[in-house]
Amino acid sequence: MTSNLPALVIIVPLLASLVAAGAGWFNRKAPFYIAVIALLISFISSVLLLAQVVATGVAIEYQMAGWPAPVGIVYVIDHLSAMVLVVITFVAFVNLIGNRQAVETEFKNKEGAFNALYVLFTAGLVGMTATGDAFNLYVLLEIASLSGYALIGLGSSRAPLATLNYLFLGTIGATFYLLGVGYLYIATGSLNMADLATIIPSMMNSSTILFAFIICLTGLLVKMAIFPVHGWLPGAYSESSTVSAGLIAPLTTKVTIYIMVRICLTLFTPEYTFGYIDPTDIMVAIAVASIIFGSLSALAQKDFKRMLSYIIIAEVGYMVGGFFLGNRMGVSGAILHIVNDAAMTLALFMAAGIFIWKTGDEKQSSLKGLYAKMPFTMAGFTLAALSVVGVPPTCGFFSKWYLISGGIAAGQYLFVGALIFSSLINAVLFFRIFEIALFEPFKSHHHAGDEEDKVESHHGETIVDPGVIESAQQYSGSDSHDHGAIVIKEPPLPMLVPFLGVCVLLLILGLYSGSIVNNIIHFAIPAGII
Amino acid sequence: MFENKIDEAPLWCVVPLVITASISVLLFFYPQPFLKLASLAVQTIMGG
Amino acid sequence: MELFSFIVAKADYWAYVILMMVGLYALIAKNNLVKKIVGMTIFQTAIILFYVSIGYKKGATIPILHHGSDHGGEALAAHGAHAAAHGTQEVAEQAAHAVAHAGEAAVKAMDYINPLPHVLMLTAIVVGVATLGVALALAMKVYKEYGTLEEDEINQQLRNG
Amino acid sequence: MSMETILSVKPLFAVLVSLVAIPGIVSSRSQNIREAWTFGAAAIKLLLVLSMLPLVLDGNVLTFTLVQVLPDIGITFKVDAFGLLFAIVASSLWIVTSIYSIGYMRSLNEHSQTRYFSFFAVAISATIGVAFSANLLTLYLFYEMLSLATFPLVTHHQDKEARSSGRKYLFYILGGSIGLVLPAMMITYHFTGTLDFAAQGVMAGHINSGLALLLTVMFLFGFAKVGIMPMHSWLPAAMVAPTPVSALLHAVAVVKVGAFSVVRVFTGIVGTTLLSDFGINGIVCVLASITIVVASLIALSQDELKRRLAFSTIGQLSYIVLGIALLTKSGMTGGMLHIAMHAFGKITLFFCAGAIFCATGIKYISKMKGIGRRMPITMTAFLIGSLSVVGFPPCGGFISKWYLVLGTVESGNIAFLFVLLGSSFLNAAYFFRFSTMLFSAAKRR
Repeated sequence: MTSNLPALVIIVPLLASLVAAGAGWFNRKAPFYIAVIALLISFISSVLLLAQVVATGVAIEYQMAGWPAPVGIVYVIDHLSAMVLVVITFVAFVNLIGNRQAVETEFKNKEGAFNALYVLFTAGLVGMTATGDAFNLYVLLEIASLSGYALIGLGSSRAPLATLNYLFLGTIGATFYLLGVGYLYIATGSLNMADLATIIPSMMNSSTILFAFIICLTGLLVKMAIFPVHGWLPGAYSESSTVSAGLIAPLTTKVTIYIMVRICLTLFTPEYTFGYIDPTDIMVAIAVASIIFGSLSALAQKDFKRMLSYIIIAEVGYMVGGFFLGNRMGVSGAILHIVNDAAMTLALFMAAGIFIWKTGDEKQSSLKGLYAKMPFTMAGFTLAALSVVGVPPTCGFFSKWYLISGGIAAGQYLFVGALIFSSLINAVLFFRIFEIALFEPFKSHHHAGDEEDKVESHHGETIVDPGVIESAQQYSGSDSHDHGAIVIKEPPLPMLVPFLGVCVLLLILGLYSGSIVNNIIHFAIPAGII
Repeated sequence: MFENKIDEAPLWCVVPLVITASISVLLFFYPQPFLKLASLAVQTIMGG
Repeated sequence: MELFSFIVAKADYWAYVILMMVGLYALIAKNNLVKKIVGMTIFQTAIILFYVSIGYKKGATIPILHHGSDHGGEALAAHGAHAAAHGTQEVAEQAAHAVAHAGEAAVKAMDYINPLPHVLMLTAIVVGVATLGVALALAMKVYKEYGTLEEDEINQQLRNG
Repeated sequence: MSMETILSVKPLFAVLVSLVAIPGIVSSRSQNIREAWTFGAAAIKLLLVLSMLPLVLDGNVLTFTLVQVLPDIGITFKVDAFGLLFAIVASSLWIVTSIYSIGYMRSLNEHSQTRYFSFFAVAISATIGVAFSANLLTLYLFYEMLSLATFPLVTHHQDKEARSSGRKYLFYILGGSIGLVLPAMMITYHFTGTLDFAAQGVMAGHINSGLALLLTVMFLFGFAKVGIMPMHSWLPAAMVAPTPVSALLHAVAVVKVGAFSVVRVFTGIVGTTLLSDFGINGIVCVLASITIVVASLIALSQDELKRRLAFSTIGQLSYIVLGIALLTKSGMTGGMLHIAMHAFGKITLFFCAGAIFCATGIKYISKMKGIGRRMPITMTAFLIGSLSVVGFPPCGGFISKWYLVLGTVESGNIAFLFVLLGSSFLNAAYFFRFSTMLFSAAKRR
C-alpha cells in the first residue's frame, strides 16, 4: 500500500472524476461525497508521502506500469513535489468542503459534471507535480487546463468569453512548452527529466538547448500570467463561480511556478539555468514590472475578486523574481511563497465566497458594516489580508523576508523596492475594505428589513447553528446600545469552520516557516545554489 | 462660568487620576526602582 | 546559395514555423472568435507536424520488425548521412538504444523511423481535439449570450450593458 | 554582580496573559464579568512583571525562545533592566487605566465596549512584547501588532473624523514600519547576519559610515510612533480616540514603544561606538531638538486640551531620543527614566482631560475657565501632572530632567542645554497659564 502511494495520489482523483460524473445521473448528492472522499484520500496520501520523504531524505521514484526510466514514465516524489502535492490536495479538499452550499445552489443539476471536473482538475495538477517526464507533464498540464476552462466557463454569464480568452492564451502557453520539449528531444533524445539533467551539462553550448529553454520558459510564463501576458487572468478568475475560483486561483499560477522551478532546477540543472544562461537581470525586471503593474491595477478595481486577481499577478512577480535571483534565499522565498500564497489566496477567495453569500454581489462597496454583522468571518479575513500585506507573524511576512533578503544579497534593489512598494499598496487595498466594513453601516442590496429572509430563501435551506444565535444574543445583550439592533449572522458552520481553519493555518505556517525551510525547502534546492 | 458647587467626574474616573498623580510625586522621593533599572541598563551599554 | 541550401535542408522546420505564425496571427489579430479558434488549431497542428517531421528519416521504414530480412538495412545504410543532416542523429541513436533494450540486438535502428514522436503526437492530437471541443462549446455559449461572435461587437455590448 | 542568563517562561506568560483573557472578555455575559477578566489579567501581568524585578536587579537576564522562525532568528524574549523598566510602567498603568476606562466608557455610555476592552488587551500584550523582545524581528512583530490593535481603538467612534484620523494614523505608522523599518532591518541583517540586541550593537565592523547613517535615520523616522518631526502628525490626529485610549496608548504604550524601539535599536543594533565615531548622534540630537522646540511652540497655540497634550507628548518623546543620543551616562539614564516619569505625569493629564469631558462635555481650553472650582480634585491632580511633565520638584519629572540636564553638560554641548531649559520654559508657559486660568477665572467673574 505505502509503496503505491505515489500512484494513489493521482489515480484516486482521476478515477473518482469518472465515477462522480456517472453517479451524477443517479443521485444528486453522491458526486459531492465521492469528490470529497477522493480528495481526502489524495490529501492523506500526499501527507504520508511528504512525511516519508522528510523522514528518509530520499526521493521516491514510482514507475508507472513498471517501466523503468528513461523509457517508461516515472513519478518522482522529492521534497519539493511532495510539499506542493500537499498544498494542492489540501486546497482542493478544503475549498470543496467549505463551499458545499455554493456548489449545491450554483451548480444545481450539474453536480455530476462539476464535481467530476473539480476532481479532474486536481488530478491534473497532482500529476503535473509528481511526474518526472517532460511530455507527460504537457499532457497533464492540458488535462488540468481543459478541466479548468470548463470549470471557469460554468461561471457567470460573462464567463464563457473570459474563458475563451483564457483558453487561447493557455493553449499558446502549453503549445510553446510542447515545442520546447520537442527541441529538447531533438537535442538529447530523452524526455525523462532526470535523464535530461545528466545530458544537458555536457551540451551547454548547444543552441538547440538554449532555444528549448527559452521556448519552455515563455510557455510557462504565459501560463502563469506574468505581466505583460496576464490579460486572461483577471477576467477568468473574477467571472468564474467562487468555488472554481477558490480552486483555480490559488493553484494554477502556483503550480505553474512550481513547474518553472522544476524545469529550471531539475531538468535544465542550476548550472545551466543560473550558471550558463544567467537570466537574472531580465527576469527580475519582468517580475518587477509584474509586481508594480499588478499592485497598481488592483488599486483601480471596485470588484473584490477582480482586485484579488490583480494581486495574484503581483504575487506571480514575487515568485518569478525571487526564483531568478538565483541565490538560496531568493529561491527559498519563491518556493515558500508557493505554499504561503496558495494558503493566502485560498483564504481570500473563501472570504469572497462568504461575502457573496452574505451580500449577493462582489462589489467592495457591498461590504458595509460587515465587522458588526460577522465578527468571526471578518477576523479571519483580516488575518488573511494582513498576511498578504506581510505583517508578522503571518506567513506572508516570512516569504517576503526571504525574497527581500535574496534581493539584497543579489544586489537587485529594484526588486526589493518593488516588494516593499507592493506591501504598502496591499495595505492601502485592504485597509480600504476594512474601512468600508468598519465605518459604513450595513446595507443590503435587498429591500431593507427582509434581507435575511431573502438570503435564506435564495439559498434554500439555511443551517442555523446554536453557537451563532447564542453569540448574537450575548452581543446584543451586553452592548444593547449599539447602533440599533445589529444581529450577528455568521455563515453556517460548514462554511465558516474551514475558512477560519485556513486563516489560522496562515499563522501556523508563519510561525513554523523556519521548520518548513529547514526541513523541506532546504533539501529541495540543489546544493549548487548558495 | 461654573457654579461654585463641587461636581467631580465619576469616582471610577477620579480614583485613577489621584493614583497616578500621587505616584508622580512619590517617584520624586523614591525613584529607586526605575533609577536602578536605568543605571543598570546604562551600565551594560556604556560599560563600567 | 548557402542560404538557399540552408533553407532547403531545414524545409520542414520552415514549414512548421510558417504555419505556427499563421496560427498565431489569427489567434491574436482576428476579430471573429471562430477564426481565432481556427487559428489556434493551425497553431497546434504546426507543432504536431514539427514532431512528426523530427521522427522521420528519408527512406526509413515503419517501426515494425523485419524478422529474418536484412536487405532493408543495407539499402538504407547509405541514407545515414541524410539523417544527420536532419539533426536527428541523436534521436536515431536513442532509438537504437531503446530497441536494443527490448532484446532485439540484431535489428539496425537506422532502418526504422523513430516512432516515439509520432506516438506522442497521438496524445497531442487528442489534446488538440479536446481543446477544440471546449473552445467551440464556449463559443456557442458566447453566441447565445451576445448573439454575435465578433469581439468588437461583444465589447460594445459589454460597455453599454 | 553576577551576570547570568536564565531560561524562563515568565516573559512569555507576561506577554500572553492579556491575550488569553480575550476569549473571557468577549464571551462575558455582563459588563462586570467582562471587566473582572480585564482586571484579573492586568493584575497577573503586573505580578509576573514585578516577580522578575529582583532577578534583574541582581544583574540577571531572563530569556525564552518561543519558536525559531528564521535561521538564526527566533521569536525570542529577553528581560533586561531597560525592558523591565518599560514593562513595569506599562503593566502598572494598564490596571489604573482599566479602572479609568470603566468610569469613562460607562458614564459616556460608549458603544462596542467589548471590542474596546479586547483590543486594549491586545495592545497591552504587544507593548509588553516589545519591552521583552530579544531581537529586532520580535520587536518588529509586536510593534506591528500594536499598530494594528490600536487602529480600532483610535477609530472607536466610527464617524467621519475617526475615519480620516485612522487613515492618517495608519499612513504614518504602517508606512514608517513597512516602508522604512522593514528594509532597514533587512539590510542590517544582510550585512551583520544577526538581529539580536547586543550591549554594544551589532553594526560595528560590518557597516560603513554612510550606510550606518542612512539606517539610523530610517529607523528613527520609521519608528513613527516616537513622533520625530515630520513623522509626528498622526499623534494629534489620533486624539479622536476615547480618552483612556489617548491616555494609556498615546501617553504610555504606543508612543513609548516608539521611543523604546529607537533606544533599543540605537544601543542594541547600531551601537554607541558607531553612533559617536561617525558623529551620527549629533544629527539625531539636532532632529530631536528641532522637534522639542517646534512641538512646544505648537502646543502653546492649541485650544483643544487633548491636542495640546498631544503636542506636549511629541516634545517630551524627543527628550528621550535626545538623552540617548547625547551618549553620556547621565543623558542616557535621564532618557530611560523619562520613559517612566513622563508616563506617570502625562497619563494624569489625560485622565484629567477625560474627567473634565465626562463631567462637563467640554474639550476646549477656552471654555474651561473656573473649572477648578467645580472639580478641585481633578484640577489639583492636573497641576501635579503638569509640574511633573515640566520637571518641577517635588515630582518625578524633575529627576529625569535633572539627569538629562546633567547629560547635556557632560556632553559639553551647551546648545542642547539651552534647548532643554528653553523648552521647559515653554512647557511651563503652556501648562501654568492654563492651570492658573482654571482656578482664577471664576473668581474674577
